[in-house]
Amino acid sequence: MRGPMATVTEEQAPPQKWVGQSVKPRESYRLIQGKGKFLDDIKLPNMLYAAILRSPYAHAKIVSIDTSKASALPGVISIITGEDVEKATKPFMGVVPPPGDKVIDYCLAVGKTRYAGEPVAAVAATERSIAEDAIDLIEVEYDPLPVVVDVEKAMNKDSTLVQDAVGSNIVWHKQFNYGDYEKAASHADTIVKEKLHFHRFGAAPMETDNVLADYQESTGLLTINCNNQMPMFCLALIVLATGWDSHKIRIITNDIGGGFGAKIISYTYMVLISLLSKKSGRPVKWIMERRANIISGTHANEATFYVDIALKKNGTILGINAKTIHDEGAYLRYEPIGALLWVQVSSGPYRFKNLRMDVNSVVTNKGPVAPIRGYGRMQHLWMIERIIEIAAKQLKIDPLEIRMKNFITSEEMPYVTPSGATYDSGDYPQALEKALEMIGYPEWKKKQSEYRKHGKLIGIGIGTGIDSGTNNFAQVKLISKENPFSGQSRMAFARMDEFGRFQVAVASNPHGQSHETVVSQVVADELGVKPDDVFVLPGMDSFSHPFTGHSGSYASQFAVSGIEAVLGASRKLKKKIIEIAAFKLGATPEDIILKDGKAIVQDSDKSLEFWMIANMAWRNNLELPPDMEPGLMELYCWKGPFKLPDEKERLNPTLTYSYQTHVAVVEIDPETGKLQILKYVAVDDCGTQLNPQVVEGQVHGAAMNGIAASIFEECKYDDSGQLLSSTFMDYLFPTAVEIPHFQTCHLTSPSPFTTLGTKGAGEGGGTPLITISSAIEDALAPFGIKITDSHTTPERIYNLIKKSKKVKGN
Amino acid sequence: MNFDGTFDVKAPREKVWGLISIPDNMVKCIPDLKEFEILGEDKFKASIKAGVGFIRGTLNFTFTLSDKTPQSHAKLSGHGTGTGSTVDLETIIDLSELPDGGTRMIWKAEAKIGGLIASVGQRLIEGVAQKTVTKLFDALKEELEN
Amino acid sequence: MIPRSFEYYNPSSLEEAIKLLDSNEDSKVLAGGQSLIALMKLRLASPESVIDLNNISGMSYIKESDGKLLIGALTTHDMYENSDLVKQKFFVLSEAASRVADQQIRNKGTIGGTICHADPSADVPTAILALDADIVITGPGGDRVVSAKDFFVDFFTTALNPNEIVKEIQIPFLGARTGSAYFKHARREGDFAIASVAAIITIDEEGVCTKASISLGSVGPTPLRATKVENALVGKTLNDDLIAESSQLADFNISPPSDIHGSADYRVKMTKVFTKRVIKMALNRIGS
Amino acid sequence: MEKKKIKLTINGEQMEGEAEPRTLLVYFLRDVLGLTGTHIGCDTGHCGCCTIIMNGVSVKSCMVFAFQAEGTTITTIEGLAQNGKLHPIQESFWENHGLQCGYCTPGQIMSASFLLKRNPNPTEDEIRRGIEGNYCRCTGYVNIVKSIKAAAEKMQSK
Repeated sequence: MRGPMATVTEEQAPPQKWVGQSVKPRESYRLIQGKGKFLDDIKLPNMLYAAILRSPYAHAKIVSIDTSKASALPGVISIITGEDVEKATKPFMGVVPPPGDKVIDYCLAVGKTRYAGEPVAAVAATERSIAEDAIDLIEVEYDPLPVVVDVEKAMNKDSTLVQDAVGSNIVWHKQFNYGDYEKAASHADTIVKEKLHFHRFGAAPMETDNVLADYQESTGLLTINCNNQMPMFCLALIVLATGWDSHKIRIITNDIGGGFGAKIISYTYMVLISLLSKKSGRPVKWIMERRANIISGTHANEATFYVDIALKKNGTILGINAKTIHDEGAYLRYEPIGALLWVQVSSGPYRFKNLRMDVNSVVTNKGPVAPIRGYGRMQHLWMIERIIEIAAKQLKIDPLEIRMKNFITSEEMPYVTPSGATYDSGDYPQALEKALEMIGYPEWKKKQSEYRKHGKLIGIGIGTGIDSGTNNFAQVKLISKENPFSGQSRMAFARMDEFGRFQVAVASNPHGQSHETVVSQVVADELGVKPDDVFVLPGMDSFSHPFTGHSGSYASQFAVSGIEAVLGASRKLKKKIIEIAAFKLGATPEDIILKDGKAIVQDSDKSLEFWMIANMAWRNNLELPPDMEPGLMELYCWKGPFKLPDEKERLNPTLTYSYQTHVAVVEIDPETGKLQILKYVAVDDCGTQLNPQVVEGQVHGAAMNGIAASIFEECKYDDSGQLLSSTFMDYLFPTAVEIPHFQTCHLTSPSPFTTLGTKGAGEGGGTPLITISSAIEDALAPFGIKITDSHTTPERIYNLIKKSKKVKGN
Repeated sequence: MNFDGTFDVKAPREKVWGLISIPDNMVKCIPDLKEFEILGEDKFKASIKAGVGFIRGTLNFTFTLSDKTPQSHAKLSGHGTGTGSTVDLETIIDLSELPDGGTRMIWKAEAKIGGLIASVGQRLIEGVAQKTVTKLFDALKEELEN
Repeated sequence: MIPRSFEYYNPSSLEEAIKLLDSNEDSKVLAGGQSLIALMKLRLASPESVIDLNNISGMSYIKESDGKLLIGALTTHDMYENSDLVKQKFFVLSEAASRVADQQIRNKGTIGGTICHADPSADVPTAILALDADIVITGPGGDRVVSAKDFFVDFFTTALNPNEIVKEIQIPFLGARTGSAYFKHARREGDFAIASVAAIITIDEEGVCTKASISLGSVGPTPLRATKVENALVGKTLNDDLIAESSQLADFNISPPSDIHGSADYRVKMTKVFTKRVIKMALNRIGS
Repeated sequence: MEKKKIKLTINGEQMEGEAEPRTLLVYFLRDVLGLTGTHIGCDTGHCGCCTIIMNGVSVKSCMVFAFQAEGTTITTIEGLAQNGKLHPIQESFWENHGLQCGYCTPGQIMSASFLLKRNPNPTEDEIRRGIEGNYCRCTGYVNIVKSIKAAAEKMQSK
């Protein structure tokens, strides 16, 4: 262990009073009593319930849809099909340049269905059960088309086309060259090549995507209650597709039962249910059933990598050259951003300078993907860590040594990666040392070799993931310069009410991150009050919460963008409070501090209670400074300090770079292939922690998500495009029995780029997938087995062992 | 899913052909048949309550007989929907005479299943399909030999 | 997800229940409902009428009577899993029950329900078969008794006629020096088995195996007895080699299904592995 | 199918409402009686968000028909806090951050209450087994287990 970090931690310990404390989340108080307000808890007068008919075919022409029997069912109010949708809306916009811009994406299948589970028709009825009965009565005649589920087959010239208008299933291709890989390779002692596959899995938040749309013809007001996690960004997509009056759309979110990125693409359902409400003239509520949630594509990006790594004999990495093929499923939605997001973590935690990425974004007859926790980065980081370990074995170098040799060190921070990402701070070697110390690495290594003598397979796996957060939307300019978004922003207001109490709002659509609590801690410190004196508006209402086109919870950033916005508003408010107090108390603003609900003139007995200041501002304004605008409500919009890509296509795609280092010890039963996690350690560093307990919770969650994906959860399709894991019977969501205890430790490398030294966190960079793959490979080392897929089942491990030639130690 | 088999019946080819090539006769042998409707000489609708035990869903099939070579070859295609699922079936049947005057039927079937049944019924489909095929041929035998 | 409409009856006597079954086409008995209701919600099962037995008193009990353990059909998994009598004398049954899904399901699901559902991958039917249980069935003509090996006929199909109801499960007491065990190989604790084995081993004073009952789950349309393995053990002094060798015979007559959690081939191999392990577990429990 | 009146005792209170034979208990509680604290997270009886205590045992209310609840005694999450005071399990979940989005939480707490009634001093393994029927996507279960352990201690010291 090296000292500096520890001392850094001391020095940088935040001076404030409430920030840094594990204040009990105020949100929890309502949730533990079942008094949260989730979408399905809302009931409106005259409300209808919707159900959606989904395609049983992965690829088929829709010859005809007969809704007559369904319409005749008592209680059925309205039904819409692709024909209605085609008349009422345009396809949703995408971010790809031609010809990929010809991808057709509506809220219901128009003309043909492109994946099994695609919405084909929707019904609104007086009861849920009747809506479901009506679905059974809709008769659709399909003309099945050839199905393509294998992404590499989809790239063949003669492949069936998922998106005919594009003329190819490759909707986006681009080669990125950072540094000079060719040159690097020519200086290499070894080049290791491998094909790797990162599998498809879902997010499966406990609450599915739900919508309650209420259109009032009389006012033209469309209220969309939803649980989308970035609805104000999606509003643009909705308005562009429908042409509806943006100024008459009100979007509301309340408590949200988890999102993990999956709830970003629910805008297609927001349009669909709004259409039903417009057609029936009544509020319509739609609750997505779990099976639909699993099949209709809230999946993480599936990727295939052909990767070469160039190294020196001593393990120094010179460069990486990778062809990546992203299986986007049938529609792009947020894609191909996921195929690009590696630019945030292009060289991972390592120092190499030469990187060539040949990126292919390909459509298949599978459910669409979404920006799931770890989006785009986890695939890339897993690929880098895998190829490095595989290369290390080939070079007979210890996996620890090769990492230590290539890690970027804290002295090199801020560090600029080949693609221009500016890693703000961190100490990867220290995190790894810490994790190894916690797990008891030498002891396990000893046990491992003893156990192997008796055919017992123990593996110790290591992974470092970078949790880049607070994205710069300009990264989409790397896909197309025409894309009309860039930068990052957040807006908040802070208000002192007539009685000296505070209200704060920021449109963040939280879903488990305790934003209300954390904001109250930050504001309390700024204004010299207790968190309880600060009411943070729950949920989000676009008619009361200030928002920008970037608002929402995504890309690990609330601790940065949300907090910067709140700080900005509070500080403006503080300034005005002090000005009023100074005027009233005949002091200079510089002498005034805010403490315990008072404005106090330092070194004097003069002070003014907040309620008196508030009263002047709101009710007694003739006593205000003559030229001062009455009221105490300040709005602030934070703008991310970002740039557009430079001429070499380099840019800093996110503002902060948290990271996690995990170490796992696993045991594999050689007779069955069953894996058991014996010990799991997670070290994380997201700079200054606003609320350590909340951060730790995020670390736990990210750890579980990754473990779940690596050994339990897989979206497995058959050749005809049927998803074979479509309910919790087969989509193996792990329980408390499967998931081990996590031992965690937090390091603090404050970000130099944020006011409080905070960094975004929570996604975890897919670190557990890296760690478990590494652990399995280590356990199976006696058989000389390489792990080239991010998902393993007992049977696959069993088969790997059986197929392996070498049978040492067993 | 692909199935095939050979089965011999103690009945002359004319009789066998007469059964399998005429919808009116053929439908009698379809297991779990609820109702049927002849749409033409080579086309018929059949509503089948398919499944096992109490796990059953009604599938509405349209069957078409084609490639008919009297007394020797025929193709039966069926397309069924229901229970949020689809079944596409294609069966090829070849008849030949046996020395004992009986008939040998060599058949090949391909079934494609989609939707709910495909995605939640995995563990069962194959078994159920096998059973249905067996039932079908038992019924044919019954019809032909008595 | 909501089931299709159906008529609901909750008779207060078995006689009444049987009349209702007789007079209603396409009716289904509701015991714990933990499999039936899920299937009805998915609309993979849509009976026209549901006959709920839970209003009939006296169908939930665990008692001992002339050398037999008697369990009422509506006894929940949780009840017999935790019954001291079952734990002491029929550990394999308690162990199988403990592996059924999760606590809430075990609190509602019943022994009668699971055997009538006859899912070949379910835990309890496999144990019931190894225990040579008798199933007491009642119908219009009164009671009849069917042995477990004749009760499980096919996938989700039993020897029950449409107008019959399972009333009781009878299990003969096991001899002295008997050990029993159940184990399920599954991706998650509560999942349906990739392979599952129940074993009951009896030895004499000399340690010679006098009786071996071994049944296998998820290996075909019904749980199956591994008779070849049983025969290879009986009359022999059991040691690791003999057990390992005999377990190789577990693949006799089995035809497991394939799914994403395990191919047929893998299930066959796992059946052998766990036959070996479970026999050892049972053996080690003798006397304890 | 015509509706029938169902009478039962929920959280110590006599309640009644109308349901069809096919109405699942969870919809009856939520839509008819307005007890929306009990949630729905899946269609197949796996996730446990809808866990309640029915006649003394924990059950998944999405796997029971409302008609079967006639005359039963039920406790839902709304019934745990007594005259404004949180139940020790609720307190522990709050203090130990045993929840994030809170959607699965009512089910977790109801399962915990059944577990602790039966086993007042469970080991970590027993706790994990006890909530096996309750999925959580946010917490990785670590703080849920911690919360239940803390609750057990609280309840015993009382």
